[in-house]
Formats: sequence, structure tokens, C-alpha cells
Amino acid sequence: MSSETVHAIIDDIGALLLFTMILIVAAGQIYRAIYAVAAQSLLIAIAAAVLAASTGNRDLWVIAGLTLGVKAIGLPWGLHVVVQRMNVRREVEPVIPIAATLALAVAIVVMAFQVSASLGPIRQAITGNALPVGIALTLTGVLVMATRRTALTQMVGLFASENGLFFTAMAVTQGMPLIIEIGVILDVILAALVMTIMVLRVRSTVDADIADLDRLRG
Amino acid sequence: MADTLLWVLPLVPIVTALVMLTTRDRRMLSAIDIASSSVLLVLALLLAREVRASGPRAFGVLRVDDLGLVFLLLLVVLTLAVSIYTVGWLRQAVAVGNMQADSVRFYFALVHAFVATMVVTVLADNLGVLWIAMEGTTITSAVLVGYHGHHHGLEAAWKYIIVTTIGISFGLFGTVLIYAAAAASAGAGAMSWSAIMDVAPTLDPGIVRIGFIFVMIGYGTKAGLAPMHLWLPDAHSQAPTPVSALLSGVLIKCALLGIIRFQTIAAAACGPGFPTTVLLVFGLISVVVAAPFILTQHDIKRLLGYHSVEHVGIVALGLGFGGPVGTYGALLHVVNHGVTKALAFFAAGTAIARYNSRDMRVIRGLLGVAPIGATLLMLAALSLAGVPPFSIFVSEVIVLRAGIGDGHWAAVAVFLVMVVVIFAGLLHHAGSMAFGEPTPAAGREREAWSPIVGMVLLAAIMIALGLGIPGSIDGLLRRATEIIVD
Amino acid sequence: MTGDRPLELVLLELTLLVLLGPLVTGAIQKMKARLQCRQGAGVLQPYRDLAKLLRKGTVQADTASGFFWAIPILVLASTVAAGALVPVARLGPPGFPLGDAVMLLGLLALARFLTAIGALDAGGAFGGMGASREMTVAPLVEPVLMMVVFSTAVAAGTTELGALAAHRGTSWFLAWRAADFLGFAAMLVLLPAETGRIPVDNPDTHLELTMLHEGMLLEHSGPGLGCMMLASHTRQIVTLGLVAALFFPVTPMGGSGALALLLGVGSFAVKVGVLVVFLALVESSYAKLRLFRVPQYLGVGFVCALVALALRIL
Amino acid sequence: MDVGSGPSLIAVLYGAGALSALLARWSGPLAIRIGHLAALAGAVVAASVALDTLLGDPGRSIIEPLPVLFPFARLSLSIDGLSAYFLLVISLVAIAAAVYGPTYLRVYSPGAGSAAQGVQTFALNMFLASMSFLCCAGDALTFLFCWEGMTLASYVLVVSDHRSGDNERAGLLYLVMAHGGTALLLAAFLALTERAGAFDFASLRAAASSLDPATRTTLFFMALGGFAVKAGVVPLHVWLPRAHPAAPSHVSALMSGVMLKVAIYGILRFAFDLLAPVSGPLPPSWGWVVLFVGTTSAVLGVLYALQQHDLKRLLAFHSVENIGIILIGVGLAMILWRSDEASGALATLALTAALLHTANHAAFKGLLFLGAGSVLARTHVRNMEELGGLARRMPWTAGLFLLGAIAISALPPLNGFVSEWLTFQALLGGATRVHGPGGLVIVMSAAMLALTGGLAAACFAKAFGVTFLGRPRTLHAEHATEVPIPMIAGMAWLGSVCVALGVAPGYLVALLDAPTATLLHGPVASAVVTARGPLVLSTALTSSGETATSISMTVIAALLAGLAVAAWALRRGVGRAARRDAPTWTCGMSPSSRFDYTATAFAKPLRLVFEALYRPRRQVTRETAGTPYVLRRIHYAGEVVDLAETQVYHRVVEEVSALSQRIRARSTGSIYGYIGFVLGALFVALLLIGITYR
Repeated sequence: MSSETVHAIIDDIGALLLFTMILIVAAGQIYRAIYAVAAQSLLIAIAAAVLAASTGNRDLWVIAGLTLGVKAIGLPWGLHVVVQRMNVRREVEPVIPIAATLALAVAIVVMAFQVSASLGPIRQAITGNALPVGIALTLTGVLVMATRRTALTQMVGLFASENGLFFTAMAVTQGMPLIIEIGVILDVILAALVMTIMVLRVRSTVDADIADLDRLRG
Repeated sequence: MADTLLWVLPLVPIVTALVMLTTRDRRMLSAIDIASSSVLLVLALLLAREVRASGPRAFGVLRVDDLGLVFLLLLVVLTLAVSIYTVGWLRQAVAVGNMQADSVRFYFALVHAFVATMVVTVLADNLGVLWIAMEGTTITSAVLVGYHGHHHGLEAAWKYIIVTTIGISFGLFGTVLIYAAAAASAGAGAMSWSAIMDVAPTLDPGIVRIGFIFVMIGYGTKAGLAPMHLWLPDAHSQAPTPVSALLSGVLIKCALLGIIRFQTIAAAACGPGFPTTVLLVFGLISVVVAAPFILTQHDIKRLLGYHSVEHVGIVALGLGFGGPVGTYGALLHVVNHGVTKALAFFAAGTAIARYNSRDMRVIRGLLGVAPIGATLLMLAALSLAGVPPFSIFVSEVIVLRAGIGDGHWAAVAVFLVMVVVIFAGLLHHAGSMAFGEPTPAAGREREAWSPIVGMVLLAAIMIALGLGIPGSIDGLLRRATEIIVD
Repeated sequence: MTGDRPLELVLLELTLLVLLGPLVTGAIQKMKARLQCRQGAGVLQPYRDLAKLLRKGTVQADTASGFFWAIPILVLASTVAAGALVPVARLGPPGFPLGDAVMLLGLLALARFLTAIGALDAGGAFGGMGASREMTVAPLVEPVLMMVVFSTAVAAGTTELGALAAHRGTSWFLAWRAADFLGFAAMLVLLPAETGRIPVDNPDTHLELTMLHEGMLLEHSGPGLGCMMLASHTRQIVTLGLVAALFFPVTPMGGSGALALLLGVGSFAVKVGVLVVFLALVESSYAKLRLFRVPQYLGVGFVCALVALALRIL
Repeated sequence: MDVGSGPSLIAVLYGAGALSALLARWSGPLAIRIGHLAALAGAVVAASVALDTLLGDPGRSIIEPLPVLFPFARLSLSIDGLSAYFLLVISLVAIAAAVYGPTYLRVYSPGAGSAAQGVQTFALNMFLASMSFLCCAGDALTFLFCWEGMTLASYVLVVSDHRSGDNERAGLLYLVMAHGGTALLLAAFLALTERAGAFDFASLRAAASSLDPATRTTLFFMALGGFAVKAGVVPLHVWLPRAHPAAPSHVSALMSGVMLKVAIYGILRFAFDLLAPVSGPLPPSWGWVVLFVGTTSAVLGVLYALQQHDLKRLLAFHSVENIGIILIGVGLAMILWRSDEASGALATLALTAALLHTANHAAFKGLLFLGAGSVLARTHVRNMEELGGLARRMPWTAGLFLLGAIAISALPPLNGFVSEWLTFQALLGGATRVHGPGGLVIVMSAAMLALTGGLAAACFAKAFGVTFLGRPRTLHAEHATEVPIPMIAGMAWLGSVCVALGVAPGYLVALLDAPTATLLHGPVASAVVTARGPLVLSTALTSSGETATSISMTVIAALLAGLAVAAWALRRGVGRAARRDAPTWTCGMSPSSRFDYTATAFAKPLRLVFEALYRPRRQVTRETAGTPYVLRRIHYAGEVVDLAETQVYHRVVEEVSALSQRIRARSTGSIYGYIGFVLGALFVALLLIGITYR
């Protein structure tokens, strides 16, 4: 596969990723958000596979497999189980209306492209629009975390932001050193684990949801 | 010899953490704790002598140079002081019921794990390892922050985890971008800081600029720079006293070390002007934002938390003013503030234990009830406020001199006004606590010896650094400054 | 005539002033009586009072401290010392450096301060009231006096009273310029205040509410009161001497020797006489001002003095 | 004793005093006495070093490098004429305080633990050491270290008996304002060191010479601001009447008498030495501002002092007044210096007047505070309204307090009059030399100076009269007894200094040659003031420069003594008439202490005269028995408002705390806010990058 076609594929996957991001932001139901994140992880696994094929870098195959296994299937399934058994409220309670969040997401995307434009033409050609997409995904993931009340949706936001980061790492550098990638994935899992423990302890000791934990102020 | 030291240093706390899990007896645990901290100190001093003799040494992903040494020495000194302080504090905490007897060993294990991750952060040469170690500190300290288990503790831990994890992910994004820029020319070794430094001038300024912004926001959140500082007062006030001393004293500094590492790269790639301006802006915001909260604060530990934000701002200002004088002042301020803030947290901890309330309006007449503790609290407050015979005044003078030197008159003016306002707030609170008639809530028992010893150790360092900077430390700081500014 | 005044001359002038003091008061009282169409006491009445007082016994307040006994001595000493600075017989600075107009005002202020202390010591309401009122008027008078002295000093280049008189003495009345007229007007406004006469203070009454200077002397008796009375007479003639030295140019020229001395004393007597007539006229034609109207009255003096000085400088 | 070893000997002595005081916790009063003894010895050595430098040739200055503490700065001491003179003034009062101290602490608070007194003695030694070395500082860093060391030591002394709430608040206000001043000073010094590349004064001087007028003036006004806070100049004087009375009396004497002078030293060092242009006059704005500020401080200081009834607060306000008088002299010297070729003598006269008043004020203010301390030690009461009749019970203290009162009211035989007379002569000379509206301003300040002298006399007539004379108003005053010998000795030492400087000022003027030489480089003090012999004070008024007016305090004193003997003879009366005591005449009623004139009543007329400035608030409640015509009791509460304080300070404090309260209220505790801020910061940063580096 020639590099132009790889670039074209990466750019298309980037566009699709942006679309899934809009889905996550617009998701009213938790399930929809989980599925969107699963789709996102799948797309990234495909991108990794494409890059592995084009550059022949064996690590990328391992990463593609890992992403597929852990992030496309493992974590969404875990979230799904948690939602079902822990009778978490289905709908997503947003802090600010979803329309406002969408407007902010658009602003983030515009800013991302404005910033990458500042890189100057030659640089932009090499990375294509992988960099702006990566920046947009990461920031929007955090935006989702900032505007959703329940802990679960915050985790979804965290995974979305990690995906954005992963995509940039792969697209811009054609593959990070393996141990770093492994380290990152491990960290995401660990963070998710600790967060679920905290959610359970808060619910058991204080029986309040994460949302109204704002006693410490000023 | 240095290579073996390099990989032994992180191992010591990890091994101690595992050993801690085996025993239950509190006295034994404290003994191990102090022993391991002193071993760590001795090893660090040996390493320092080694580096002074034969320059920076590398071993795999770890590398120690003068810059790392400054932070390493601060870390080991504070760890020793914390372990000495913990002996007395723990006995009192278990007695009061703040700490369940059986969870003590998990507490010690987590503290040493926390120290291990910080050691790795300080010694990391590989930027990826640096990030992973940073993530490690977040997780270990998050559990420690929520260790007391009551409502506020959990809330503080939750906020701490969420905000810092987001911050760290931005940090990673920045690291990735810098790696991407470096990968084009440096090839395989692109993740190691020293390799990137050699090739930095050839990096593409655009990518490095965006990368530095992401790193600045990421590690800035961890360091407590405003406006990303909101988690800091909650976390530092809810954590147990020894942990908040470590958090405020060392963890913030490790994050600052991360920023300094990337600052050197960005300075080489897109000219020193860019990173210093960014640091200057964040420094000024931090110094200004902390003031109103310090003036009208009622909780003593939150007051010290906000005060840490101000002092991180001062360090950032020092780096922002740049030049050999500014950077020297910033590094000196890191050491000074680490020592003084730990002393302040210890003194506040003993005061809270005595009145078992955190509200400064309840703590009155401490001088009458606990004279040594009160004098140490006043010493720490005066030193934090930047009064001459103490060390922080010296570093503030150097930072100011750098500021005036480069003609940043506006920044210097804001800095001076804020320092005076915060001086007033801090002295008002410290004075209202130390003087006046002791309230009935004050416990009248004698002051435990071990916290006093820990505090006196730190106070001695603070006053010694205030009266004069010994040659060896000055040499170390000078060489570290050359790395950053050269 | 000018030329320096040796020590003996200064002492002679000093004794002359002390002796003439009561005569001046007697003359003023006599003139006031005549203006009010009544006989009035003899001109030498003050001397008789002094003689009587020096012979009488002393009744002292039981609460008074050791200071009370010494106050009359110090007050009399400082007032008479102020007299040494006034040129009577011969104009011109004293042979040996002694003091200047500022020193004179300082000595008078010292006398006033000690009298107030004495009044408070006796511990009654009247002493306190007199002292408080005297100490209210005094700070308002002093700056104006200082301004008047300065306005003439700026022209003469020195503040030494003898030299000022010598500088004034040479120029005839017509050589006065606007500044001198204004300075003299300010001085005339101040004179009643400084000597404790009608518009500001009433010397003849014993009604607590109206007397300022008298209020402070209530508790003194016998020789102490005699000294205080003598001091107030001397203070009056010293002030008149000060005005004469600063403003009256009429001085007969002549060499040294007894004749010249007599001429000098005669011209001094004439100058004092003019001021006595002025004081008597003012006392009998005005009513006493309420205490809180006095600052306004002195304000007029202050403005005149300031304008006089401004004219000199600008 | 060669001068080189002087400073180190001073350091050793004060250090020994401080350390011995720390042992007080175990060895009790002995350690306190040793501490004060060491302080006394230190002061004596400092005085000898100062005298030695002053009497040597004026130009010489001793440079003594200190051990290297900081890599970037060479610390050093340099004692030139100016620092020696101020060192002498400090040691003058320090000797009295050291003699007075231990007995005062024992008498005033017999119950207080020796540990607390140990801390006080330690702080006293540190205070004296830092002030002495401040005057001899050779470079900016030593200056700043001693400056803040002095503030810290005095803070510890002010809050030494921390049981009472307002001591602590006074201490806080003092520390905050002092720190504000130091911040300004720090900025001024650092701006200079930045240009000079080094900290010592010599290179600062060199760097300052190449400054352009605008920066030179801004630097001067920043330094002036810093020093004005410490000198207690009117708008910044708010801390002084609270902090000085809170300290133990012998420390208040040091703070009022000497610490304020150190700020004057700073102003002189900056105006004439560091920032002075190499040739040509100082920028005019400097002199006029200092003159204006001095005059306002003098007048407002004495006006507020008049209405105080707390003895030590009254004295503190008087310090504000006297600092104003000193600044009038300094301001005038700045205006006249090198203004034209003949004005050199006049500038020297003005500066001599200011420096002389520094020494005089240190002497009589120290005496008055020690006197107030003796009263406080015996009666434990500071409010005049509860004292009275102490003269009979404490004759020595009363006599020495009267001596101090006469001196501070600038009345002839004593030293207050000498420096005021010189200031008047300088003002008169200045008015003639400076034509146009400037001359009028100088004349107005002369009038204000005269008004201040009069009001000071009124204030101290009230203070002395109500406190010492008349009937004792409370039991405290009733049972007062004379203070022990060492306290009287401390007061007598300062009293004798006042009399000596009053009767023979010529000899002190000789000591002023060195300072005037180092600062003005023009005609030396003794050449101008004591041209006609040491016993004669003369001034050069006429343009020809020869001495115009000359007075001799010695002759006047002799004349007064002679006339007093004559008056004493007259006072004894002609015959040996009887002498009997009778109750004071109060219209026939049996007199009681309620008849005596109280301080409020004494100051009432002046309160009405200067109503606009005071804005007095009063509240009268009448207790009637049935019908409104039968009054059982009238309660009068009057209060005078300190304009500067209410208009400026209260408003600022309220504003700041309200603002921070609002900000704090708005900060939500919710996690969304936290994440939002992080995201917002990143978004804005990236946006700015995108825009700036397009």
C-alpha cells in the first residue's frame, strides 16, 4: 500500500472518529454512549492495522490486537455489566444542556484546525488532519467528562479522550515504542479500576452519588 | 558504583513497602519506616557525591543529573522528616480513632509506594517513564488522600483522581507530540530526554509549541498552577498530615521538574522567549488567584494548600523571568518552599490534633498551651510570608532581582502587591491562632517528642538556608541552572 | 543711636523695665478710668499692691505639690530674662551674643507654660479652666507673632531685636511701605491678646467665666502672688518694648554718655506711652469676645502678617 | 581602641546579651539582668566607636567585610560620618533603656514568668543590634536584613504580653505596614543593584550617577515611601500610636526615640548619598514633597496628640509631630542644596537643625516614655483621667517628666528650643533665598512650626498637669510610690543629656561636622553654626554669608539662674510672715478630686477650635430622678476621629475583605467546575497559540 492511500485511509478514519465523538456528546442514553466508544475503539484498531500493514512494524499489530481486545470489547462489556447489575439510572443527566455541549464541541474542533493550520503548510502535509482530529477528540472527551453528572458517563468521556490520544500517537508518529503503549493502556485500566472502587465506596459509606459531592468549597 | 545506585534507589522504597505489609505491630512498622528513609537519604547523598565527582550518569531508562539531584535531595530529606513525624502522629491518630489499627500497615506500604514513584519521576530520563511514574504517584496518593474514609476525604480523593488523570492525559498528549517531532530526526532513542536535548534545535517549532502547551497544562494541573489548581486545597486539606506534607512539599515539585524538562526542550526548539512567557503568565495567575482565598480562609490546612498554589506561582515566575538569576532563584525557592511548607503542615497537624478542629477561629492561645509547637508554627508562618532571617525571603529577592533585571515591571509590581497582601492574611491567621487566651477546647497534655524532633529538623534547615547558602548547595544549584539556561 | 550695648547697659535696661512695669499698668488703669468718667486709682497703685503683697503671709492649697511653691520664682525669672532682650536706652545688638526675638517669645511662652502648670497644681476647677483657656489662645497667638517678627526680620536680614530696632530706627516714619503697615496692624490686633486685655481677656474681673490670665493666679497668695503680679506687669512692658523696637522709627541720634542714655529712655517712654493710649482706648471701647470668637479675631491678625511677609518675599 | 574591632565587639556584646536572656527560663531574673547589662555594654562600645569616627577627620569611613554568607552578594559594614552620628543617637537612648529595663520589668509585672521576660530581653538585644548594624550597613543586603530584623524584633516586643487582644492586632498592623514599606524599599534597592551588578553602596552610587532624572525620581519616591511608613509620616502613621504603647515602656522609648530616626537615616542616605546627582541640585520635587509631608505630619501629629488621654498614645503621636519637624529641616536642606552658589551655608544650617533635632528628640522622647513607664509601673494605669496627684508621691519622676515636657515644647533653656530655633533660622533664610511662591510655602511651614510648638506646650501642660498635679482621682494614684533607683537613674541620664544639649549645644554641633561633610560636601556644620565659639549659636542669613543672628544659650541659662535667685529672695517676702495650708477655694464647697479639671475638659476648647479636623463625636446621657430638672448622673462619652485612619485604612480593609468574600462565595465545590477550568485553560492557551503564530 502506497503512503498516499494510507494517508487517505487515516484521514477518512479521522473523519469517522469525529463523527463518533459527536455521537458520544449527543448521546442521551448511556448505552448509546457505550456503543459509540466501542465503535471508536474499533476504528482505531483498524487504523492501527492499516498502519501496521503499511509500515510493516510488528509492534503495531500487537497494539491493534490489544486495542480491539481491551478497548473495543473488554471495557464496553464491563461498563454494560455495571450498568445492568448496579441499576444505574439509564439516562444521562447533563450539567449544562446538550445543545450547549454540542456548540462547545464545534468550537473545540474549529480551534483544533486553527491550531494545526499554524504549523505551516509543509508540516500539515505530513500529518494530514491526524493532529487536529487527535486534539479535537481529546478535548471533547474531557468536555463530556465535564458536562455529565454520573460517574459512568465520566468514565466514558475518559475512554474517548484516551482514544483520541491513542489515535494521534499512532497517526503522527507511525507507532510509539511498545512499552509506552502498553504502559498507557495499563494506566487507563488501572484508572478505571480505582474510579469504580471509589464510586462503590462512596455509595456504600455515604450513599450519595458522585454528583452531589461538592461539600468542600472556597 | 553510580549505576548500581541508580537502580537501587527506587528499589529501596518498593522493598520496604512489601516488607511493611508483613507485620502488624505499630512500633516495628515505625522502626522500618525510619530505617528505610535514612537508608534512602544515605544512598542519595552517595549518589550526589558520585555525580559531583563524575557528572551525570545514566542506566537504562533512569538518568541522574544535577537538576534531578536537587529534587531528589529535597525528596529524601522530607521523607526522613515525615517518617520521624509519623511516629508521634500515628500514636495520636490511632488513639483518637482517625486510623484503624489494622489498616496502619497498608498506610505505610502506600506511603512508601508513593515515595518510590516519586523517586522514579525524579530520576526518569525517558519521557514515557516519567509520565507513567507521574500516573503512579496520582494513584497511590489518591488512595492516601481518601484514607481517613469520611465523606470529605472521599470527595477530595475523587476530585483529585479525576482532575489529575485528565491533566496527566494532556501531559501524555504533549509528550507524544514532542516525541513525534523528535522521532523524525532522533530515530529510536527519541523518548530519552538527553537524546532529544542533543537534537532539540533541529525540531519543528510548531509541533513543539503545541506539545509544550499540552505539557504545561498537564503537568501544571499536577503542580497546582492556577487556574488548574482547584483540586489542590481539597486534596491537601483532607489528606493525613504526613501525606499532605509530602504532597505539598515534594509531589508539586516533581510536577514542576516535568515542566522544567520540557521547558529546556521547548527553549532549544522555538527560542527561550516562548516557554518563559507561558510560565510567566501561569505564575502571575497563580500568585493573584491565591490571595482572596487566603484572606478569608477558616480551615488551616486549606489555607496552607492555597499558599502552596501561591508559592508554585512564584517558582513559575522565577522560571518565567528566566536567565541564570531567575532560574537559580526558582530552584532555590523549590527547596526552600518544600522544607518550609512541610514544617507548616506538621505544626498545623499538631495544632489540629490538640484542638481536634480544623477551624482557625477555634484554635486560639496556642502559645499558652503548646509553647514549642506555637513558636514553630509562628516561625513557619513568618518564613512562608517571606520575612528575612528565613530562607524564602532570599529566594524571593533573587526572583525579584531577575524580574527587575529583565524589566518586567508590571509582573514585579503585581508580585510585590500580592506578596504583601498574602503576608497580611497569613500573619493575621497565625497571630490569631498563637496569641490570645486559650479556648476551653484546647487539650492541655504535654507535647509529644517525635513531632517536635521532625519539626525542629526542618526548622533548622530553614533557618540555616535563610542565613547563608552553603557552598555545596550553591554549586549544585549553579550547575542545575546551567542545564536549564546554558 | 546704634552701637553695641555692653553688659552693664543691658542690666540697667533690665532693672528699668522691671521698675517701669507697674507704672505702665497704673497709667492704663488711670486712663481707662478717665475715659469712663471716673476717678480711678492712683497711677502708683500697682506699686502699693506689690508692697502690701510682699509683706502678707501665704495661704497655700493643701494638695499643691513642691512645684507650686517654685512656680512664681521661675515665672518671674523667665519674664525678666525676656526683658533683657529688649533694647531700651540704646538700639543695636548687645556687645556679647545674648538672644533674639524668637528667644524672647520662647521665654514668654515658658512663663505662660509654668503659670498653667501652677494653676493645675492647686487642683481647683478655676485654675484648670484658666489654664485650659490660656493654653487655647496661646498656640493661636504664637504663629502670628512669629510671622510679624519674620516680616521685619526678612528686611533687616537678622532676627536679633536690637539690630531690628537699629535697622528700623534709621528710616523715618514716611519710609514705611505697605508691608510695615500690615505688620503693624497685625501687631495691634495681637497686643490685647498677648497682654491679656479686653477683646481677648478681662484683667479687672474675678468672674471665672471671663478671666484667662487672672484665673491662673487665684491660688497664689502673699509674696508668691506679688511675684506673679510683677511678672505680668513686666510681661506687659516687654511686649510693648517689642512692638516699639519692631515698628517705631522715632529715635533721636546722639553719641554715648549720660545725656544720650536719658534721651534714649525718654524716646522709649514716649513710644510706650503711645501704645498705652492705644490699649486704654481699645479696652474702654470694645466688649470682651466670646472665647470661641477669639480664633476668628486672631485670624485677621494672621492674614495681615502673612500678607506683610508675602509682600516682603515676592 | 582601634575602630576596626569596634563593630565585631558590638556584635559579640549584643549577641551575648541575647543568648544569656534565653537562659532566663531556668536561671530567672539573673539572666535578665545580665542580658540588659550586656546591652548596656554594647551601647557604650557603640557610642565610643561612633565618637571615635565623628571626631576623626570627617571624610574617613571604615569598610569592614563580613563573612561570605551568600554567593551572589558581598556583605560588608561601612561606618562613615552619617552612620556614626546615628549610631551615637541609638546608643544614647540604649544606655538609658538598658539601665531602666530590668527593674521596670520586675516592678511592672512581678508575676510574669521569667521565660516571657527572657524573650523580651532577647528581642531587645536583637533590636539594638539590628538597629546599630543597619546604620553601619555597607551594602543593600545587610541593610535589608537589619531592616527586617529590626521590624521582627520590635514585633516580638510589641506582642510580648500577648494576653490582651489589641496588642496582637497592633502588632499585626505594624508588621503588615512595615512589610509593605520593605517591599517598596526592596524594589528600589533591587532596581539599583540590577544596574550596578553588585550590592555594595559604592557600586550603587556609581550606577545611580548614570540614571536619567525620571527613574532617579521614581526610585527616590519608592524609597521615600518605604522609609515614610517606618518613620510614621502622617498618612502612614496609623500603626505608630497602636504599636509603641503596646511595647514595654523602655522599648517604646527605644522605638519612638530611635527606631523612627533610623528611617530618617535611610531617607538621608538615599537622598544625599545614593541617588544624588554627581553635580547640580537635587530634583526640586524631592525637597518640596518632603517639606510638605513634614509640615502636615508636624501639625496633624500634635493635633491628634492633644486629644489623647492614654499617656503612651499621646507620646506616640508626639513622635509623629517631631518626625515632621525633622523632615521640615531635611526637606529644606534638599531644596537649598546647591540651588545657587551662596546657599551652601544655608543647606548646612538646615541639615544641622534636622540632625540636632534627631538627637534632641531621641533624648527627651526617651525621657518622657521612661517617665510614663514609671507611672505605669506603679499605677498600672495609662489613662490620665484615672491618675493625678502623683507629684507629691513620685517627686523624682514628676520632676524629670516636667523637664522632658519643657524640652519637647521647645521652651528656651532646654534642647528642644535649640533645634527649633535653628529650624526657624533656616526657614527664614530659605524664604529669603527662594523667591516666588516657594518662599511663601516655606513661610507657611514656619508658621505651622510655631503653631506646633504652641500646641505641644498646651498638650504637655495638660499631660503633666492632669497626671502629676492636683488630687489623685483613683486608688491606683493614691497608693503610688516612687520608683526604685535604677529607673530614676535611666531617666536622670536622659534628663542630663537634655540639659547639656540645651545649655551648651555648641559641642554637639562639633560632632555634626562629619555627617554634614559626607552628605553635603559643602561648608561644615561647625563652620556655619558655631562660627563664634562653642557657646554661641549663629546663623548666616545675609547673602554676604557672615553670621547675622547669634544667640548664646549658655548666657541665657546663666541669666535665668541669676534672676531665679533674685526672685527667690523676693519670694521669701520681707518679714517672716506665717504660712498655712488651706483647702483650695471651690466657692465654699469641700473640694474633692471630682473638682479637678480632667484631660477631656482641658483639651475641649482646642477640640472646638479645630473641629473641622477632629470631627468630634460625643454622646451625652442624662440620668434623671423623676423630673427632668433633677439630674442624678450625666454620662459623657466623646471620641475624636483620626482622619487618615478612618477615611483611608478602614475603607481599604473593608473593600479587600468584601471582595475576597465575594470571590470565595462564588467558587463552587463541584468537580465540573474543576474540570471546566482545566479544559478552559487549555482551550484558551491553544487558541492564543493559533492566533499569535499564524
